[in-house]
Amino acid sequence: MKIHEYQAKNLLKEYKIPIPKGSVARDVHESLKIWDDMTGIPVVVKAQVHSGGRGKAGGVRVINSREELKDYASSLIGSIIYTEQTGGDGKPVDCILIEEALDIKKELYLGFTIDRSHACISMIASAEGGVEIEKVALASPDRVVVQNIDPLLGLRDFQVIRTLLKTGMHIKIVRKIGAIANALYKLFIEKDCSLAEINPLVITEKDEIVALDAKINFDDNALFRHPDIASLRDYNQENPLEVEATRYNLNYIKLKGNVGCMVNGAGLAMATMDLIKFVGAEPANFLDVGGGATSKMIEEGLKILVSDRDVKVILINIFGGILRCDTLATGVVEAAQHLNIHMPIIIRLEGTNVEEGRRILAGSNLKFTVARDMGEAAEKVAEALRIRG
Amino acid sequence: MKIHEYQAKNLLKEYKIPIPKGSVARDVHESLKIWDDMTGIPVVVKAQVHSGGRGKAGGVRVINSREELKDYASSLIGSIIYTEQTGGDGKPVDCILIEEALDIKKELYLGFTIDRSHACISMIASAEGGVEIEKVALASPDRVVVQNIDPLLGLRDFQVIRTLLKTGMHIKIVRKIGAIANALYKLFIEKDCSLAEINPLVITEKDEIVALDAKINFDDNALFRHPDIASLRDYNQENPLEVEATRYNLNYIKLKGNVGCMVNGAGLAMATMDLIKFVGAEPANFLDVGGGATSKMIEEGLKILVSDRDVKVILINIFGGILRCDTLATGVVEAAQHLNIHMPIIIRLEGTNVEEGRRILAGSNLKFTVARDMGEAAEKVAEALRIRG
Amino acid sequence: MSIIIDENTKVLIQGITGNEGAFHTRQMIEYGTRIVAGVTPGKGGQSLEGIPVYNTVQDAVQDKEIDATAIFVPPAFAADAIIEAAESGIKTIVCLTEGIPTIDMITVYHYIKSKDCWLIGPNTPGIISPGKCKIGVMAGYIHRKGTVGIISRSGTLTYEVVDQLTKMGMGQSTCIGIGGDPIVGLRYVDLLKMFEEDEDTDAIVIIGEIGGTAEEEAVQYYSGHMKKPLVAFIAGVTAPEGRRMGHAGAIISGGRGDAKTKIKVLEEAGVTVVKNPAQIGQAVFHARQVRV
Amino acid sequence: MSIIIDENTKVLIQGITGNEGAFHTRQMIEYGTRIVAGVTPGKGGQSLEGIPVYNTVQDAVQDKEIDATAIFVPPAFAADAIIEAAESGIKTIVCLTEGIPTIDMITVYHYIKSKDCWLIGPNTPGIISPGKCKIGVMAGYIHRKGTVGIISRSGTLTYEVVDQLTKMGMGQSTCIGIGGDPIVGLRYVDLLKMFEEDEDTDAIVIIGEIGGTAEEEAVQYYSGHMKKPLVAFIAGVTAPEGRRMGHAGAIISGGRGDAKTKIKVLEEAGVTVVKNPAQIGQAVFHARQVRV
Repeated sequence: MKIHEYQAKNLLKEYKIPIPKGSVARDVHESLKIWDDMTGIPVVVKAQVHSGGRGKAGGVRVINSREELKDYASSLIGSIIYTEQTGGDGKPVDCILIEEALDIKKELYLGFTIDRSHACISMIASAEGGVEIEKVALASPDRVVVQNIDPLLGLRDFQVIRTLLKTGMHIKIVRKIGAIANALYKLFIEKDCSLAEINPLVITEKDEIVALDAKINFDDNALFRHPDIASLRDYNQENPLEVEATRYNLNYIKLKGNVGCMVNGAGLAMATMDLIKFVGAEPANFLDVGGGATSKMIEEGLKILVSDRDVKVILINIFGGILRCDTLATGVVEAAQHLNIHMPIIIRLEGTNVEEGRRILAGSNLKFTVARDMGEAAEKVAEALRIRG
Repeated sequence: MKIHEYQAKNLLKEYKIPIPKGSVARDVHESLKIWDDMTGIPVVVKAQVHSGGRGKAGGVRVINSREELKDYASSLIGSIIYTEQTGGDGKPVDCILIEEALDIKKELYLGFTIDRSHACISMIASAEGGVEIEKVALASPDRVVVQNIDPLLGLRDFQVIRTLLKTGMHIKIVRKIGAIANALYKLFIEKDCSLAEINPLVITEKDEIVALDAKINFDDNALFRHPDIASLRDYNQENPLEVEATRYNLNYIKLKGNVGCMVNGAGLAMATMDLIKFVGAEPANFLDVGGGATSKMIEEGLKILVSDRDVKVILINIFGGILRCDTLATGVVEAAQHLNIHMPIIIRLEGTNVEEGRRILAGSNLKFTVARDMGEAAEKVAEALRIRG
Repeated sequence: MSIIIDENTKVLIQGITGNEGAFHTRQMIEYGTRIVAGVTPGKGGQSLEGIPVYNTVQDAVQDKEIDATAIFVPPAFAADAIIEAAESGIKTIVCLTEGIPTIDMITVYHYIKSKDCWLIGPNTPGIISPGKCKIGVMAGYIHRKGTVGIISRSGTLTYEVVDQLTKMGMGQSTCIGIGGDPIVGLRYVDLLKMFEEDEDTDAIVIIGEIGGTAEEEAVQYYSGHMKKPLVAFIAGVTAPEGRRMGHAGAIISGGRGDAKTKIKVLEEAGVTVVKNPAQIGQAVFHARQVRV
Repeated sequence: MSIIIDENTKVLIQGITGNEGAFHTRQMIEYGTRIVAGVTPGKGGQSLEGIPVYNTVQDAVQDKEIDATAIFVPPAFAADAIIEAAESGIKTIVCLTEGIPTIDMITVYHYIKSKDCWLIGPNTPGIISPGKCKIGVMAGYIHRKGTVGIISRSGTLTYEVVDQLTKMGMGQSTCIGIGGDPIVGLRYVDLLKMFEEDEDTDAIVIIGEIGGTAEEEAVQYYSGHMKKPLVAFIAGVTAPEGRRMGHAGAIISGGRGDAKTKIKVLEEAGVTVVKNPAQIGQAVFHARQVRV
């Protein structure tokens, strides 16, 4: 789960990591009130969206006057930001963060993430802050220092000091940042993060260390024990169809193609998408109805596929194990009747009670194309697209 | 370090472990105010002293009326309690704990301690609460269940459940106590305890679980990182000479014999005490001046030995390593001049600069008996005692 | 022969009285798995399908000889269940539970490493040695006894592959799901070693997917250590970056773990990588032909 | 021969620029110990007595061959220093620091166990193989090269015993202080094994004290595994219960760890236990005579 920059900074503050003075505004009025309370000029205004690359997209600006703030806030709040990451869909700007501007001497990077291969948390530090750490790692790997953390030991002071010294920081700075690293690690553990990075962590002209920007992601599997974190979720930053899908425990991700697909199992769902691509079409989504899908879930899944205006053809690929083929067939037939679907539906069924399932589909008086295997299903999808052209 | 019951209970409360309603009073007036604020009768009054066995010694009483409380509080506060553990010195009662009385259905034991042999913390539980757990362990070892805790894993729920089930508790009670066990373990770790026990942990007639009495000791080596805990130390409960010794970084423990001894090194100090006993006398104290003792420390050490009215003879046993014998000799000579000591002092010196040290002692015009080795020193102690008879 | 489990494997079910646990216990018994005990704290003394239920794993192992355990407990308690099994000396631990927090699994992973046991999963459909033993939730009937070993990060995609193989007359020695989470117990490398040494396995299929570097690590072992033919499929060529594709572990992040890189690394090492998921069976058939 | 350290041991000093560290570094050099490097974070690049100082242990081991380290850092940082040394692959770690919190040492103990190294201490005077190498704070000159091995929980009491031995003409192969804390690295048992195998050791002295069950564990090994004569002294017969006698580990608690029990257990196993600390030398002399 992602959260906004301002939410991440509130968490940092809770863990005593210094952040710039500032507040969040949801309209122009609030923006001006914040301006009036700020003591210094200029201020920095940052659009709060779940995407990097806001700066290039016009979502960050240094503001020198009340008037300028009024203009910028009114144009920004309520707008849609299109960054490299968001692509054509963009992200809505519901609020902005207004902060004191700092005199920056140096920008550093400090982050924690999961190292899957070593099955541990690792600390990452670099004296090259302010840019994507992956790009630094690619361009000059020796400028990114990584320390894996033994879960028995936790993060040890000597590791923090060693790591930071290796980035070339001075020992005085290292000791100051050490406390921040420990706090960020504590936050990572206590809140079940999957990523917690401060980028840039800046050294000001006054030699203060401040977290200028922060990105914190959370382990979805651990949200059950963090209601405080779960409540930070901003559904406005997510695709509405995806939000709708979660209501029915459907695992749905919107993509750009025109073949809607519904599959049971994440691996088979990805393989089905890959197959669609293999025969020259583009998947419109990832949709895993899971192993225990009910008729209701199948119906809601189909409804979501149909709601997607890009979808021209639907492919249902089910390998019945626990989810029996007859249950699936019943669900599909009922849904199709309710929804009055006008596009071709190709269904491939295999596994438990497959004969019964096929019989239900055949006896439904609805036009389904039934495929015998994945290969045939893919061909029929391609064919249907050619016909609809 | 030890703390009072009421302080331990405050810590339990901080960790959300249920304790009886109650307050501490330092005089009769406060006691009566607490009575007036209490809603139920009777109440239980408990003398706050650093010793077990208060009940037998008259330090715990159930009180049914305001008048009764007034009498008991005025007799108890300011008195000295003599228990099996305190022996003849007793402990002063500076305050009393006044608590609601509970309807007790069952008394259990729950504690955490360090298992030195396995180098871990261990949880100890028993359905036989209210008596010393060591006595239960001796009488019926199978009624005391121990769970060692792997520091990588911490205390796991399944271990708590398993341990408590093994004591014969019902699963419903087990789940309730599980939360208390986790909280107590957290307290143990976070506050660097050496012992944290709730005894008895009671089940009331209403099936509530309450910590009726608690004993928490702390690792002296970790107090530097717990100023809040260090501030709980009650010097009034300690021997005044011992308190005085700590001011000079001297490691002093008052005992019952008449041979005062001053030694460098804890092991040699114990061996010197044992030697005194071996020749038929009794050590009056343990005093380790450490490896880096200064002349000042030596002087203060001697001062403490002389202040002990039981001491008839003094034995100084120094094996010079880092602490050079000439430093020691200078310190002893200066101290003896200042203090005007009238009892025999037997000095045994060995190690670095021993010849110089002996020369200083010999040239001092003070009457020291110098021994060549530990054996001779012990004999001379015995002889001096015979003479003083 | 088969790896890890066979007809003699005696199995415990942790969480036997829950819905999932009870359902799959019945399914496994039906398949012929020798289930000897179950555990649910507080339900010790009961029984299910004639199988005795104990309060703790320790109680169960004191009473019964147990080789393997299947864990069907909710995510919040599953890490504990794995540790309890490992601490009690059970050799093979299969954790079916999906949704265990990653930080819990870090601790579990390191603890397991210090013990004489192995963990399959979590978030796995389980393991099956067809005709001998099934510890998991897969539909048993699609499998046939045979000589192809399968290692997969996926559930239904594995059924798909098994189905393709079975229909082409190629049975399986053992099919094992290593789990779809970021941190799992046994990895490709461990299982490749076992299959390489297993007399009754003559070809191995890896069903990988995006996320992490498990497939890349597998290749490092493959090159130079293995003689048996290896066929691989990597799901997620069309998956976008930064999105969790169903499995907690199926995510491309920071430019790492994408399918194209994995396919490239595998192919460079000489592994047959199938692009069309409908043709995995054929690819295995071909790989075995070449070898024979 | 000697155990653990000899004339070839190359030694690092952690905390070399502190008062204690610098003083004892000079003392050790004077004794002939081969000190090759020091560590103090932030002082890398400096030198002390011609010995290069590094920022981290990792830096030091990359630059120099190092067999052992002596830790002279304050209690709050000492656990970290031990872990840093172990992580960097140093085989022999001697921690002189007194006052490390017990809970820190629990973690250290378990970490050390998983590494190929051993820890002496903490709260130890160190280890000396007379005439060859001294890593510690003991006065070197009282020792003589010889064939008696000493294992002790105490500092000055060990000097006392060494002095008695030396004056009676009995030199020492290696004298090692295992440390006075509740949790220490190498224990009597580990060292008894080494001494039993050491060709140049013909008798062993254990200097124990109240607290814990280390001496009792030593006996379990002694019975049946050892042929060399063993003499023991247990300090603290007159120590009261519940009081910490100087050393953090020297405390009788809950009726456990008293000297009388230890002496009883040792004597029952056939170990010569000396009651009079002034006569330990004589007892060793006698024990060796009997054997010869």
